Amino acid sequence: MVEKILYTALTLFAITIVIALIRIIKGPSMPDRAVALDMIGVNLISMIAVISIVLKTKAFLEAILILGILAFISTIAISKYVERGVIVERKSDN
Amino acid sequence: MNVNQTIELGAALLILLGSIMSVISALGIIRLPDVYTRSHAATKSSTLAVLLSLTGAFIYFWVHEGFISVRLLLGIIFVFLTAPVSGHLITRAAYRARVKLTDNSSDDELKDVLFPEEK
Amino acid sequence: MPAQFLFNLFIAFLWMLLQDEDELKITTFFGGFIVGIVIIFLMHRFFHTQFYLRRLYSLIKLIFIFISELAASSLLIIKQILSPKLKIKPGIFTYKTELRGDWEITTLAMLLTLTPGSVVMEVNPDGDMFYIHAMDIEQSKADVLRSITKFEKAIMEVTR
Amino acid sequence: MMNNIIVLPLIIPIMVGVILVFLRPYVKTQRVISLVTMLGMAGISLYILNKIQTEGILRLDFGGWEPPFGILFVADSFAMLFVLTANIVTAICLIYAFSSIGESHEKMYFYPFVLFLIAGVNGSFLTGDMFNLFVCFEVMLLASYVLVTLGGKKAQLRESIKYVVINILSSWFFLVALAYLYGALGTLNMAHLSERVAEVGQGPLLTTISIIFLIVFSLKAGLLLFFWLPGSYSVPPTAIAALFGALLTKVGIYALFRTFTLIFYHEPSITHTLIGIMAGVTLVLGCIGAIAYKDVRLIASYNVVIAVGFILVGLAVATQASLEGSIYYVIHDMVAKAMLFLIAGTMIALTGKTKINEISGLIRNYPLFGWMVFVVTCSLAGIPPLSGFVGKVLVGQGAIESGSYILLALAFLSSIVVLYSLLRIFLSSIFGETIISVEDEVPLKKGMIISIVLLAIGTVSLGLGAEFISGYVSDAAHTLFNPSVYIEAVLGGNK
Amino acid sequence: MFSVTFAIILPFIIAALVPFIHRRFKFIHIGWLVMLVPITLFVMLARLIPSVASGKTYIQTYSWIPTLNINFTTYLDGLSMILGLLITGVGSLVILYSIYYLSTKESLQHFYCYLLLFMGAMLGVVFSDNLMVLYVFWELTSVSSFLLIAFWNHRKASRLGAQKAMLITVSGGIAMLVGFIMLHTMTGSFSIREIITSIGDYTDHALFVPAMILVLLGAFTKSAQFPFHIWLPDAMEAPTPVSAYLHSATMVKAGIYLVARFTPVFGGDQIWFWTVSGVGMITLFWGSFNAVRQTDLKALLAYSTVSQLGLIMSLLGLGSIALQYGYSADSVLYTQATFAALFHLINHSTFKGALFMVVGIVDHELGTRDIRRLGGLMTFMPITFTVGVIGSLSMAGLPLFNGFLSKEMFFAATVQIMNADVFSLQSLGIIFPVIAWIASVFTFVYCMIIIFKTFLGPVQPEKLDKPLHEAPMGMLISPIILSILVVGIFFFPNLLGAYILKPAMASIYPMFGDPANLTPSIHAWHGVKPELLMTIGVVIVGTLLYRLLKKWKPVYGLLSSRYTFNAFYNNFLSFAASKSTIVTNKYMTGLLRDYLVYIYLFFILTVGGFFFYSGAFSPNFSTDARIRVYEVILVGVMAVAAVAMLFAKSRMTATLLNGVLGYSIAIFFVIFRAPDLALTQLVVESITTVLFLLAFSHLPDWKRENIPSKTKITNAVISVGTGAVVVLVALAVLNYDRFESISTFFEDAYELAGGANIVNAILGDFRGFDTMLEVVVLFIAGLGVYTMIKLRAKKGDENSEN
Amino acid sequence: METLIILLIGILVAVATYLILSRNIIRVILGTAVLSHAVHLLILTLGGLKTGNVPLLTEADAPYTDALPQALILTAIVISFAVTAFILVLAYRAYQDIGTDDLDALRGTNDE
Amino acid sequence: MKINDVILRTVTKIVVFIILTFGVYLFLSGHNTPGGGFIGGLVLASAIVLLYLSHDIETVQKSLPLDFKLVAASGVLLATGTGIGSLLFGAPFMSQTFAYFDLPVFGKTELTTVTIFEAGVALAVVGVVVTIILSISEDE
Ligand code: NA
Ligand code: NA
Repeated sequence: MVEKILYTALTLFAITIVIALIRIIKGPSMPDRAVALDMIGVNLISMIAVISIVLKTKAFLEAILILGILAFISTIAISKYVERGVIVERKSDN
Repeated sequence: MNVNQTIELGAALLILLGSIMSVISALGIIRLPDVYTRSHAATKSSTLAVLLSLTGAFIYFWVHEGFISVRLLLGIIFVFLTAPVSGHLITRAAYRARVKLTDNSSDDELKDVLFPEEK
Repeated sequence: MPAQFLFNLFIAFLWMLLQDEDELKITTFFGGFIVGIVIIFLMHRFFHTQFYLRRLYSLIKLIFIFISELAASSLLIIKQILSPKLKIKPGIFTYKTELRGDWEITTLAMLLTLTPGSVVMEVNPDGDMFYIHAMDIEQSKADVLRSITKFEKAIMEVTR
Repeated sequence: MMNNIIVLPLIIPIMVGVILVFLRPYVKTQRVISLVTMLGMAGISLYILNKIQTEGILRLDFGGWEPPFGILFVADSFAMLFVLTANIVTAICLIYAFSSIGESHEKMYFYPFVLFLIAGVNGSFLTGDMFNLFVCFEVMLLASYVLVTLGGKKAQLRESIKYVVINILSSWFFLVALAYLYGALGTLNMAHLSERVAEVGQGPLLTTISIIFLIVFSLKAGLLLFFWLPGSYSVPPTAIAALFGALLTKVGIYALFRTFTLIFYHEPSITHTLIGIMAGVTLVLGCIGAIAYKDVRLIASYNVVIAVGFILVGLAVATQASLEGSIYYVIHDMVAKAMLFLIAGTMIALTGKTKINEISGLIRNYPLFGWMVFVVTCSLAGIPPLSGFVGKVLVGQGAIESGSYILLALAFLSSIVVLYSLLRIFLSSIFGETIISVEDEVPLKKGMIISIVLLAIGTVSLGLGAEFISGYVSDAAHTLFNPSVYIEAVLGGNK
Repeated sequence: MFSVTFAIILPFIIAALVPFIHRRFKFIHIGWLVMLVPITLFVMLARLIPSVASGKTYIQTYSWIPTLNINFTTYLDGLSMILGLLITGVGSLVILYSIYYLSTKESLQHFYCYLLLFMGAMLGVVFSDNLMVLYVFWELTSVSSFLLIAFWNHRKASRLGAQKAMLITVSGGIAMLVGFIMLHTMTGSFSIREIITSIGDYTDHALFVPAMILVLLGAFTKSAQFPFHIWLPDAMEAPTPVSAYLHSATMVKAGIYLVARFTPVFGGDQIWFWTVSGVGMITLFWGSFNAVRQTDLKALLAYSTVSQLGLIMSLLGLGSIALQYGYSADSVLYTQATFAALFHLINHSTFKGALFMVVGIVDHELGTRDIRRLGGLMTFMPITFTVGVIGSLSMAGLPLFNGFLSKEMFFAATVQIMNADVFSLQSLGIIFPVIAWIASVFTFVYCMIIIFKTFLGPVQPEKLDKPLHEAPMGMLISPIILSILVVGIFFFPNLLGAYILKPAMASIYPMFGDPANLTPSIHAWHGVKPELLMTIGVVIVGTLLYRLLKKWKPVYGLLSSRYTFNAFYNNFLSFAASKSTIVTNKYMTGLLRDYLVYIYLFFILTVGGFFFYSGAFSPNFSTDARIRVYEVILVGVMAVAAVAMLFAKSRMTATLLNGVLGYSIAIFFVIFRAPDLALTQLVVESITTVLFLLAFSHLPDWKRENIPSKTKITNAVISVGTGAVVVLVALAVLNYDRFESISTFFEDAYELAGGANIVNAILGDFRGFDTMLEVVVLFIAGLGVYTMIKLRAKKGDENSEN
Repeated sequence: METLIILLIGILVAVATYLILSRNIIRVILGTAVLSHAVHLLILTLGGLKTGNVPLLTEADAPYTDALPQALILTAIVISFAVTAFILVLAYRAYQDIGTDDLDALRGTNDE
Repeated sequence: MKINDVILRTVTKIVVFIILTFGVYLFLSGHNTPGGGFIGGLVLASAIVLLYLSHDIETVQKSLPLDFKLVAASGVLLATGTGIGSLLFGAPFMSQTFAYFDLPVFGKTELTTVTIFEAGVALAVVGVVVTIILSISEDE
């Protein structure tokens, strides 16, 4: 029962990713894609949590945190690139 | 069904709810008209979805293995800490990169400040 | 530097939690403290602001306010997304806050952004004017403004 | 087994290279240290080589983990001959660099990169683990990427993009082959691989996998797949080009020999025939290329290609004599190719021109240099008693023994083309009326000519003194020809 | 005690010292010192003549590369004695001559250095018993000849001549080397003596004939046999002493020597017989025929040398037939040809050496060797004239001169061969006397040309740059000595026969017993025999043809210069140069895509091709692990993301899609129970994305690629093909379940390495070495990026070296 | 599962190959990135998928999934990261100096 | 209107410390749980990357006045040095040892040379990643 629910949840998360992927492909703007990518990252976090339960392991809990960190960093980078064309600035540029 | 099993089921349902939230927010980023509204859906609903699924997992591990996962807690905190910043930065970038608001937007008080020349 | 000291404790605490041990051990805490010393030593130039333990309580209160706001307005968004026809009128409006200082402004902006229906798009260079994008400006602007006031008050309880 | 000394050819250059990073502003110190390091390594290599003659193949299990579980270095005569020659040649190229590379390069970690390069090269020769070979390749490749681009001239940037992309692709094929190999055989240790292949027979699948390895190493060796070579060897500064010309293809050649004598030697009618065809075509295309251009560096580059074809004839034929011949030839070629590239670079440095028809009569301005060109011409053409001769005889002998007459013909005809292509340089640029008046004469720097003369001495003494290395070479060929020797040395101790 | 080894080494030692001596003693002509070398050696060799004549041989061995059977073994016997005496004797005379010929303004140290080098090499060739050592010296003679021809290398003709000589002789040498290796493969020995004793067992060996042909190629190229003779006329760019020494008396005789030396090995074989005698005959004819048309005296002599070498070669071929029969009274008759060959070898060196020196004198004193500008020199240069006439008449084969004797023996041998009953000689044998006679007619004609066009007829001082005068005495000594020999040998031929030729015959027919039986007594008059009639015929017809030269000379015009071998050589080189550029440029396009296409195609063809051909593919999906819906969806996500990359309109989209791929892989790493991988993949992917964005700040966005649809289709086919091959092989590997992986060992990581994370234990301990190197890789990349950005080429040093 | 993953690998390889054959340097670099994704999956798949537990001894009991391929992939990931960083910089440096990101314009001179 | 990054910078201040702590944790605990020198190093590096993203080069450099090339070099030296270290004890190159100690404060603790090795790895990774990003960013 629990397992069935979990697999259903995984499938739903996967479907979310598919939809987000469609947005990435369609765009139309770069921020649209960035939003969708961020969304994929967040969904992957959920998936890892669920898979951890399914596999009965704690080995992937680090990955959850890491993914959170990295989705954040990627989003910042992409936003800055979209906004300024440069992602690491010099003081003079500021 | 003992208590633990019930709680586990509850955790699983929490996760299921999270996944449903997640699909809904995905629908949002398909249906909503512009990047700004989509980012609402993405940053909020999916944050909530993550919150639900991580909490579900946290409960599951706690009940099933008697294990309090700080990493999961930290994960939740982290998502909360960063998701709004991401949303803020993306929409700001979009606006500054001149991504149009949807046509049926009513007010735009930012336009005058950022792009006064486009009046 | 009390703030640094606090932060150091924070890291040590974090460290202890990360170990995922069955019981809380002072030794682990101490180990984390040493790790914290190293990190803070490396990063100390970053640390300009101060931090006070006694505001923890207000902080928790703030979190609760926030969560209830979040839950309430999430439903709203879901309703909007799932409604067969999208009937929303998005828009950008401004809000001038009374909060001052990086931490206060940031906290408010984050809370605003996290609650559905609003995203803080810009903060003016002076740091007192928010440009907020609302999902449906007619329906949610009032909600947003109500939330903002609540949040501002709660934040000030923590910081001042 | 504990022979820590055999890790030194890899670890010393790495550590010294890193230390030199700290000594960035002190160019003179960097020079001294890097040269001393290379000389020391040559000494160590010689010591190891001699030790092998008395104690047999040496092996070092890193971390003490016995094969096939850990990584290990295996030093047999075959590997050590490569190592020894590579280190000596590198030392000499360094001397050339001292007076040619320029301080801007020296301050941009030139010496560390060279040391990393040689570390990767040495590691590739010594490792007994297939995946570690990949890693050593990458050490060498990364260093070579940097060295090709070092200086950032347009041509360098242009050619290095091609060089890097092609090598990325070949590294990818390497990983694919490793994935298949591990999937099929479940191990990475070369000796263990050999044992397992022998156990079940080299069926069609394993042969297929071996062909992927063949492609990978051929790309590195410039066997048939040499398109990347002429471009990337003709753009970097001379000392680097010489190192490349002397060393880089040899690593691929080494890997080909190792793989197809130790592991995949059961289906020669497929693999070795393919190698033979590739070697033949390489010889032909190399020959055509060597006479196609007037740019000295291109001529030199295609000569590299020809040599690769020649050496691989020895593997295709795979008799003990031919293997021995290939080893002699490789040693010779490292020395002579380094010399050729140094000479080509020196010609360009002296005249500012790259084409042989624009250069003339250098012997009148630089007689010693001119004669060095003649020596390298004769040496590469295999004219005795210079070093190319012995290898040629033995490869020929092997080809005759196995009845590979087409390869025999191509291999020996290629010598004539080599002679012709280099004689063109000599007659057109060295002989003839001088184009440089005494006032315009650019002084030939001491370091340049010294290193060229040292290599000339090398090629002469390798030929005249062939007997001094013959013991090592025949031991090396013996190990190649009898894989059990290697396997016994690696796996024998713990069964 | 004389040491042959010493004889070989001495010239090399002195050659190495010459530059230093020259620097110290600028005031004397260094030739005087150098001359001591051949004189010393000649004297030393001469002292051994009696003992060698009595059948003694001298062997010495020093090891060089004993592991490979390559030892420095010197061997002095009758055959090598002849050549040794020629090398040192003519060498002495040539050096003496050169002292007057070359002024001290020339770079004498080079000249004498090369000359000594050559002398040592040549002695090495003839005294070596070991084939490899012989080969070493053989190539050294080519090298020193190259240097001597290119002595005046500022002249283009010198350089081209040198190149031609080097290419042809070295090529032949390489062929010969292969032949030697084949002999070694057959007999297991590099020693000529040993091979001779054991070759009988291998005459049916598959390598016997190839080895023979290859050795002959070496001999023919060196001895300028048709069609390889073309280098010799161009070699006349060398200073005349060199021509006299290398290109008539010694080096070109090395091929002859080789054939003689190998007669006991290959002789008696039909192919050997026909090849050697046939090529010799053609060369004889072709050389003489072409000599007639030459207007440059040196060129004329060059062709004449070609022709005479052909003569000797063909004689050796004829003589080899004796070995087919084995020793008998009849077969001894055939050995006469060989005897004649050796005899003519010596004679030719004397008269041709003299003639070259004469021509050199003319050239040196008058500044030209063009017979159209010369004439009537007899009165001004009486001594030169005398020597010239003696040489020419001897070459023409007229009595009173040694050429007559050997020429007669040559005719006799060609007639004799018709009696042989093997090798189809009953029917074909007739061609030998016919060609011999025709060639001799032409020989007679060009000898007359030398005499009449140079020394007789009208003087043409207006065509000369220098006044007419006799040469200095010093220059004349050498030719005079040679012409004395020409005459002397005619009168005392049997002295030569007994002391010099007899032991040489023993070398060539070692199994024929007492060489005295093979040594005929030489007589100028032996009755009216066919050979005498032939000689008379030559003189009559030759005189006639000389008289009518103007009438029939246009015949040469009929030979289109396009079809000469010279033209073939030149066309071949220019064809090679131009076509090779076209061919190479065709595939070396400089386009990365092309190179990658080659690689992919090679992969698809070899790996895919063999995979199918060998039937290695056997799909079996039964062992697959269970699959979940969400996994299928994720696979779909990755596939779609990947394909979408192809159609991405902007690089950012593509980069983000790559990010999707990277994150999805991480989730697969999770599904496949690889936590460390998942972590690493996530971080690396994100940092990579950051790097892409950083780099994008410096790069333009990509434009729509304007690629022809044909290219697109090719790319698509290659892509699908590569993917397919990877998939098919992977599926086969998946089903290949023969071995347990070694990795169960690592499951004891906690006991062995104190780590519970097996992957980490592998990375940090079991395979820590990989990790260490991987860090180095990373470090190099980081440092490399830094240098690439900070170190930039300054303007203007794009082409030159730093 | 393995078969499906291998098919996916095939698609990745095909896409990567197509990208690598492009004229634009960034497409080529992205192609190499996809290539490395593909081969990492390949190593893992052929090393045996899902045949055991997570290779952490603190976690569960044997059998563990094969840890060696994981270690190898880790090494490969880091190396491909290093190479990607290098070639990215190389690409933009070439663009800065030569002024093109079109590989067809990087032919070089074969003027003979 | 000038961009005001106050939100980003403020959050980064917290986040960076979390990441750094997590990075050190991953690095140290890698021997028994997922993590290790590489991942730890990469995570530490990403913390610094985050700093660069949210601040400007000069500010970060002022706070972290290190030559990251030399940091990387030290890392490589440390990693290779542990290998060399085993030579001094007569063990094969790259031999790692581990032992359990009862330390006064930490209790029963496993100390292993792998940790030193991995520290080298982590340092190198941090150094290299930052060097690369800085070099590109500083390029005009
Ligand atoms: Na398998
Ligand atoms: Na990657």
